[in-house]
Amino acid sequence: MLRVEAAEKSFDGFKAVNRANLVVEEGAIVAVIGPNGAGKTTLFNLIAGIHKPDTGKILFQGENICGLAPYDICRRGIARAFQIANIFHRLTVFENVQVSVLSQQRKSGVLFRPAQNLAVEETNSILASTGLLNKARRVAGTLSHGDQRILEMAIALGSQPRLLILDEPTAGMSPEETTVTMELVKHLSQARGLTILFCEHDMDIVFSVAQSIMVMQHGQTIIQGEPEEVRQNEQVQEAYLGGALSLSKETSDA
Amino acid sequence: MLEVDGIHTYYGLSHILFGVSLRVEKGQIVCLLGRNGAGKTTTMKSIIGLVRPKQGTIRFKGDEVVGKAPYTLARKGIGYVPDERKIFADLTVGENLEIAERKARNGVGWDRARVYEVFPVLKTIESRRGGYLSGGEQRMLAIGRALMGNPEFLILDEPMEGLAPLMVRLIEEQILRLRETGLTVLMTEQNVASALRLSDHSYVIDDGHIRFQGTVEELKANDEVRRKYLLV
Amino acid sequence: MKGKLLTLSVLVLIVGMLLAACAPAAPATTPTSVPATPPSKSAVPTPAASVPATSLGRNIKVGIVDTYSGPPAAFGNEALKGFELALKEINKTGVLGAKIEYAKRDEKFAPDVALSMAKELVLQEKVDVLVGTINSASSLAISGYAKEQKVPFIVWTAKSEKITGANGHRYVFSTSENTAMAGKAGAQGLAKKPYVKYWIAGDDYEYGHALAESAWNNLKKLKPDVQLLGQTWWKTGEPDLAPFLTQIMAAKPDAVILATGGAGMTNALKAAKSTGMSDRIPIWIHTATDYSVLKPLGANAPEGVMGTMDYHFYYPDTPDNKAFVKAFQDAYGTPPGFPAYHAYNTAYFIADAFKKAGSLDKEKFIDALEGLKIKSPTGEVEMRACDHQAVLPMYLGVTKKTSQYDFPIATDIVALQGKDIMPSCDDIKKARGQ
Amino acid sequence: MGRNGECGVFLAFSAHPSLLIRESQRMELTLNLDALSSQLVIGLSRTMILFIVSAGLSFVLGVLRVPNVAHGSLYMIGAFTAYTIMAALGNNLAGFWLALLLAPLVVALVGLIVERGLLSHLYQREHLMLILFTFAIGLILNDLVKFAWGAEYRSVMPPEILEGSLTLFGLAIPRYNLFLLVSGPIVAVGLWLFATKTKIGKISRAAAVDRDMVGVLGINVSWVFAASFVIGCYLAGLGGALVAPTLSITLGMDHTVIIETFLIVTIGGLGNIWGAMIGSLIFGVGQSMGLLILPQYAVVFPYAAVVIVLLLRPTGLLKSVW
Amino acid sequence: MFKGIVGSRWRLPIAAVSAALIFAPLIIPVFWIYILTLIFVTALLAISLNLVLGYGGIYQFHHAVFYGIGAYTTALILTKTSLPMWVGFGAGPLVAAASGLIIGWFCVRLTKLYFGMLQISLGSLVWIIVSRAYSITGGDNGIHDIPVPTLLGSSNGVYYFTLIIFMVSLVVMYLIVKSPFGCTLQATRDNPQRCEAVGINVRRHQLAAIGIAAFFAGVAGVLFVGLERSVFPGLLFWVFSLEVFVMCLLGGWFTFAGPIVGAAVVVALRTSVSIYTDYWTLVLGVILILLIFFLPEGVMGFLLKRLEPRPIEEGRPLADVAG
Repeated sequence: MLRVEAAEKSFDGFKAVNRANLVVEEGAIVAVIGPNGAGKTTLFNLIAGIHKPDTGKILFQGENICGLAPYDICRRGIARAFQIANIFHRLTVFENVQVSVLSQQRKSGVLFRPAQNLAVEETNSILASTGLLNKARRVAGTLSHGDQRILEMAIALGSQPRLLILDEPTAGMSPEETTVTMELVKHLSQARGLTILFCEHDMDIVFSVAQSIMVMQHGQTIIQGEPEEVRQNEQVQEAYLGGALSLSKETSDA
Repeated sequence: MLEVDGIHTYYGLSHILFGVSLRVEKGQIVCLLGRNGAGKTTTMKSIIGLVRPKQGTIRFKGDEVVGKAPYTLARKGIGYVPDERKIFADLTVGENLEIAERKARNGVGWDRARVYEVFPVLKTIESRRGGYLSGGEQRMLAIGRALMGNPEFLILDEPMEGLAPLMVRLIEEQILRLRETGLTVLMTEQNVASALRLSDHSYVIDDGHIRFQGTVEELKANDEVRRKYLLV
Repeated sequence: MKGKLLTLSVLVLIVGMLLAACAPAAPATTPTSVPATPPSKSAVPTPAASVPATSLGRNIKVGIVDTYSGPPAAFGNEALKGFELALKEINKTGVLGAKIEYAKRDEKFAPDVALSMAKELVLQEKVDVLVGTINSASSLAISGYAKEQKVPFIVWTAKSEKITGANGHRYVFSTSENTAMAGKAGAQGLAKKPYVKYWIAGDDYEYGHALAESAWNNLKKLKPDVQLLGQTWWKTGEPDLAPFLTQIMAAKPDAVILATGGAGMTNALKAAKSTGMSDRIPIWIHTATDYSVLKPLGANAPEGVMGTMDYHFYYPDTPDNKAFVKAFQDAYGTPPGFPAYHAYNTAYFIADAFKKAGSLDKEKFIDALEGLKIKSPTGEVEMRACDHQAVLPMYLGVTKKTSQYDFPIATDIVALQGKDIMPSCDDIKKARGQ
Repeated sequence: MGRNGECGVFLAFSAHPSLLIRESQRMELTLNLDALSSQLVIGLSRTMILFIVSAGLSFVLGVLRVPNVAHGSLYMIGAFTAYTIMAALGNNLAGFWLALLLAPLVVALVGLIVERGLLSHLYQREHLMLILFTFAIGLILNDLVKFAWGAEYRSVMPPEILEGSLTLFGLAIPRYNLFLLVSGPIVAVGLWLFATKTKIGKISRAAAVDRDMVGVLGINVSWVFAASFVIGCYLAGLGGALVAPTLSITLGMDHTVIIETFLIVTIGGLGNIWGAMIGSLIFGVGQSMGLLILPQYAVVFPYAAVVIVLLLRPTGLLKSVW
Repeated sequence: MFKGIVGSRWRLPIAAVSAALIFAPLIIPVFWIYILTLIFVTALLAISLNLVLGYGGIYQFHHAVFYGIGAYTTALILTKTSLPMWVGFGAGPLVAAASGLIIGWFCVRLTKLYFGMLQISLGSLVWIIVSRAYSITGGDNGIHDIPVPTLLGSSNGVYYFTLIIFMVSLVVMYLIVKSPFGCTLQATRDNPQRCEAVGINVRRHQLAAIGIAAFFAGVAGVLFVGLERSVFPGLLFWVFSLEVFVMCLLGGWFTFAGPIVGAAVVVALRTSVSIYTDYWTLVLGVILILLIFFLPEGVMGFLLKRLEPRPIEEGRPLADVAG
C-alpha cells in the first residue's frame, strides 16, 4: 500500500532522513522504532507531505505522492495523528472532529447550512468509538493531555483514512490510557480494516501490536521485518539500545 | 540542597505534574527517569522557574523559589541545560559562552579557558556560529554555557539524547569530573543504562506522578518499575 | 508589586494629562444652552447674560468645521483667531441687537468626520450658518449636505476651484481665493518675464495639480511660445525634496512652476535653498511669500522666489490694514496670516448679510449675501452673485530679506485685481453645465 | 494618528488635465552622469535617515517582537525636541550638536517610561494586542506633541558650516546631505559594534532568538528588553533630530515615516538590521534613481518594491527572526 | 434553518434590541438617528473584517480598501452612467469581492505580519490609483452630492434601509460563521498545519474568506454612499483600516458581536468627545490602554466570559490511578 524508497531529507546540511525504506502492506500494523532523533518524525512528515524529500520516492497505492500538498495527500487516504497534541484549541471537541469529517465529505465550503446539523452522526460515532462522547461540548484546549492525544487520533479518524499514521500515540499516557489506546488501535485495524503505521518508544507495545517493525538510526533504515526477526538482529540491539546491551538482554529474557 | 515538595504544574489548562516531590543533597547526582512526555522536562522547567507550579513548594538552599524569575535562580547558583538544542544560533560558540559568564562569588570561577579544557572541541570551533554545530557539539556547548554561570547545582535535561555512543561516554566522563569539583547534579534521562551508571539516587516519573524513588541498586532490582515505566 | 505600582502610576499620569487636555473644555455648556461657550482656551469671552429682546429674537449661531489636528491644524487655528477677532468687534454693537456666537468642531482632515460634524452642528446645534474648512474634499462634502439641508455654507480656507466652480450651488460661498484665481495671477506675472522653457513640479494632490493646470493654461494663452520640459510630482508630506529639485536642475529649465502648499511649502523652500536652486533658476510658487511660511524659516528662507499671495499683513500699507494687524497682534501676539484674514472677512460677510436680510431666514440671508460688499482690511471685497466667490485681489511679489523683519518678505509687490484673475461668470456657468 | 491621508498621491495613472505629457519633451539631458551621481548622493543621504529610523524599529521587532506602531511618533518627538533645543540656543554649532545629543535621549526617556510602566507587562500577549497597544501609545504621544508644541509649523536651520551646497561634478549637492551621508554609516557601524562587541549587544541578539534561555543564564531579561526598547526609541529620536533641519517640523510627520519604515523592515526581513539597511537603500536610492528615469512614477515606488520583493521572497530579503 | 443556532438565552435580548431599533426614530433626535446609521455602516465593516481577523486569524491590515472600492463603484455608477440605481448598489459589493479575491490571491501565500504588509502595499496602490484618477474619481476631492433614490432622501428612509441591509448581512454572516465553512475557517486559525493534514486546502479557504469579507465590506461601502452621498480617497487609506482594526480588537475579536460594540464605541466617542475637546485621540488612546490592561479580550469578550463561563476542567478521569 505504502512504499518509501531511499527517501532523503536534509535540513541545513543535517541529514535527518538518509536513505530510508519502508513497506506497509494493506491492513497491516507497522511500527517504526529508533532512538530519539533517528528521523522517525521527519520520515512521517515526508509521507504526510509536510516536507518534500530531497531524493527518493514515496508511493501510495502505486502512485508517487512526493511533493503533493498535505491536504492532497490526506484526500488520497492518509491521515496522521501528531506527536504533540495538534488540535484546534478554541473549538469544542465535537467541532474538532467535525472539521475533519466535513473535510472528508467535501463539505468544508458549505456556506449557508448550520454546521451543527451536519455530519453529526459520523462525528458522534467517532467520538463514541474513542470514548470522547461525554466530553463533546468541552473546549478542546481545556482537555487533559491524555484526552487531547485521543482527540488527536479522533481527528485523524475523521478523514476516514485507509492508512493511519500515529506518531508516538501513547507518549505521556498512563499505563491504563496506553492500554485503552492500543486496544483502540487494534480494534480499528481489525474492525475497519485500517492500515496503521506508527512509531513508539514503548517496546512492549511495539512488540505486542506490530506485525512488522522498521528500525531507524541516524536517518537510515537498519532493518524491516517481523518482530521476532527484529528482536534477534544484533545490529538493532547494538544501535537501538546503545550501551544498555545487558539490560536489553534482561528484558528479552523476562 | 534542593527540595521539591508536591508541585502541580499546568500548561495553560492541561495539568502536567501531579504533586511531584524530590530531594537532591549536596554533591549528589540524582537522576529523574521516565518516558517521553512523562513530565521530566516540566519538572525541570518548574524548578528553574520557566513555568510556575500552581501548588507546592520548591526550596533551594533553604529558600522558597516558586515564582522567582529564572534569572534570579541562576544567580542563586542553578545552572540549566535544556533538552532542546537551545544554543543561540546567531552567536558564535565563544559568544554563547561569553554572555553566560558571571563573576564567581568565591574567586575561582569558570571562564572560557576552563570550559575549553573540559571540552577541547569547543576551542577549535570557537568562532563558528551556534546554528552550524552538530548535535554533540551543541550539547557540549550547552553544558559549557551553563557552567559559565558558576553553578553549584546543575540541571541537565536529557544530556545524552540523540548522541552517538562515543559522545555519550565523553559526556558521562565530564559529568563525573564535574561532580568531583563539588557540583550537585540533577539530570533526566531516557537512557536508563547511562543514567544508572552516573547517579547516586534515582526517581522514576510517569504521567506527572513520581512512581518510584530509591538508590540505583534498588531500581536495578525492581524489574516491575523498569518494565512498567521505563522502556526496558 | 513594584511593577504593578509603576504601571498604575503611569496610567494615573496619563489620565492626569488627559484631564489637563480636556480642562479648557470642561466648562463647555450643554449643547442646548443658548450662549454656547466656545470650547477653546482662547475663546472669545461671549457674555453669558441673556440677550435683550432684539429684532432677530435670538443670537446668530455659526457652526465651524475645520481641522484642528494634524499638520493643517496650523491653518485651522489661524482662521479661528481671525474669526474670533471679528466677532469681538461685531458683538460690541451687535447685529440687529443680537450677537454672533459659534461652535467649533474638529474634522481631523477627514471628509467623513467633517460630514458627521456638519450634521451635528445643523441637527443638534441648529446653527444658522456653516463655515469651514481647510480641506477641499471636506468642503465639497459639506457643500453637498448644505445643499440638501438648505443651510448656507461659507468656505474660508479651502482653495479648490470646484467649490464655487463646477460643484457650486445656491447654498455654498467662498471667501478665499481659489486655484483658478491663483494660477491665473501667477500666469499674468510669469507672462511678463522672458522665460520660455518651464518645468512644473509639486505636491501630487488635487491642489497642486489644479494650481499648476490653471497657471499653465493661462500662461499658454498669454504667451503661446512657452514650452514644458517636464514635470515632477512628489507625494504630499515627502520629507526631503532635494533629490527632486536636483533632478529638475539637471534639466536646466528657464523657470519652474512649483505647486505646493502648507508643510510641503516649507520643505520645498528649504530644499530650494539648500540645493542652490533658488539662486540659479527663477521659481514661482503660490503663497511662497506667505509670512506663516517664511517666518519659521527665518534666515533660512530663500530670496528671489516669486510668489502670489492673497494677503500680507504689511501690504497694502493702509490704515485699515494696520488697524487690523494691530488688533490681531494685541490679541494673539503674532501678525495675522491669510486664513485669519479670510475668516475675519467671513465674519463680516455673515454679520452684514444678516443686517441686510433683517431676519434669521436662511434664504433671505443668501439673497442678502449675493453681491454684498464688505469693508475688508485691504479694501472693499465683493461676494460675486453669479458664483458666490469673493472677489479678491492677488499680490505678486518676490521674497527678499529686509532689515525690518528677521525673515524675508514680499517686495516689488504688484496688485492684480480680482475681476481680472477670476473666471468669468460665463465660464462658471459652463463648468456647472448650465 | 489623525487621518490626514488624503495628502500624498502619486503616479501618472490617468490623465489629470494638468499632466500635459504630450507637450513635455523627454530630456535626454537628465540621464547624464552628473545628474546620476548627484542623485545618487542625495538618495544615499535619504537612505541614511531611513536606515537610522528603521533600524530602531527592526531592533525592537527583532529582540522584543513588538511591532512598534508608535515609532513614527517617537521620531516626531525627536524632531520637535531637536527644534526646541536648536531654537533656544540659536543657529550655531553648539546648539546643533547639543540637539543631536539630547533629543534622542529625551525620546529614549519617553521610551523607557512606556516600556517600564506599561509595555513590560504585555510581552506575553499576542502580536495584535501589541500592535493595538503601540497604536494607542502613538495616539497619546501625537496629541501630547500637539499639546506641548502646538500646531504651527516649525523649522530649524543646519549650522552654518552645513548650510548651502557644495558643487560636486558640476552639480550642487546640499552640504547637509553630505553630512547625513557620513552620519548613517557611523550609526550603522555603531550598531554593528554594539551588537557584536558589547556583552549587552550579544545578549540582545541571544534574546531575540530565545528569551527564556537568556533568563536561565542568570541575565535579567526584563532589563535587556528595556534596554533594547530604549535603543530603538533612541534611534527613532536620532532620526528625527537629524532630519529636522531638512524639512518643516509638523504634526503628522510621523505618518509617512511609520509606513515607510514598516515597509522597509518587512522587505529586509523582520528584525534583521542589515535587512533594514538593504530596504532603506532600495527605498532611498531606488526612489531618487527612479526619479531620473520615470519622474512621474517615482512615488509609487515604495509600494511596488514591497509587492515585488514579497512575492519573490515571502519573508523578506534577509533572514528574519520571526 | 435557524433552529438551534442562536442560544435560547440570547433570543429575548436580540428581539428587544431589534424592536428598540425599529422604533428608535420615534424617540431619538434625528442627529442620533444619523449617528446610529453611521454605526451600522461602520459596524458592518468591522464585522466583515472580523470574519477574517477573528475567525480566520488572518492579518487583514488593509480592509478598508474593499470598503472604499464598494463605495466608489456605486458612486461612479450613480454619477457617471445612466444605469439603473439598483445596478450601482448591487455592483459595489461584487466589485469589492472580486478585488478581495485578486488582492487576497497575492497575499494568502504569506503569513502574519508579512501578509499584512503586502496587503497594505497592494491596498495602497489601489488608493493611489483612486486618488490619482482625477478624471474618473475626482482625485482626492472625491465625488460628492451623489444622487440616491428618493427612498434614501429622508433620514428615516436611510435609517431603515441601512438597518435592514445591516440586519440581513448580520444574519448571513452569522450563518456563515456557524456553517461548515466558518467552522473550518476557525480551525485554520487555530492550527493551519493540522487543517492541511485533514485535507483542507488552507490557502484556498482563506482566500474564500477574504472574498466574503471583502463582499460585506463592499456592502458597508454602498451603505456609506447611501448615507453620506460622498466618497473620497480617505475611505481606502491605511490609517482608516487601522481604525477598523482597532474596533475589532476593542470590541472583542473572538466574538461575533464584538466589532459592533467596538464600532459603536469609536463612532459615538468620536462624535461626542470631539464636541468638548480637540484631544479626542488622546482620549481614545487612554481608553485603549485601559482596555488592554483590564479587558484583554475586548468588551464583548469580557461580557461573554461573565455570562457564559467556560466549562471548568474536570481533572483527568483516566489518569488518576496511583502507580
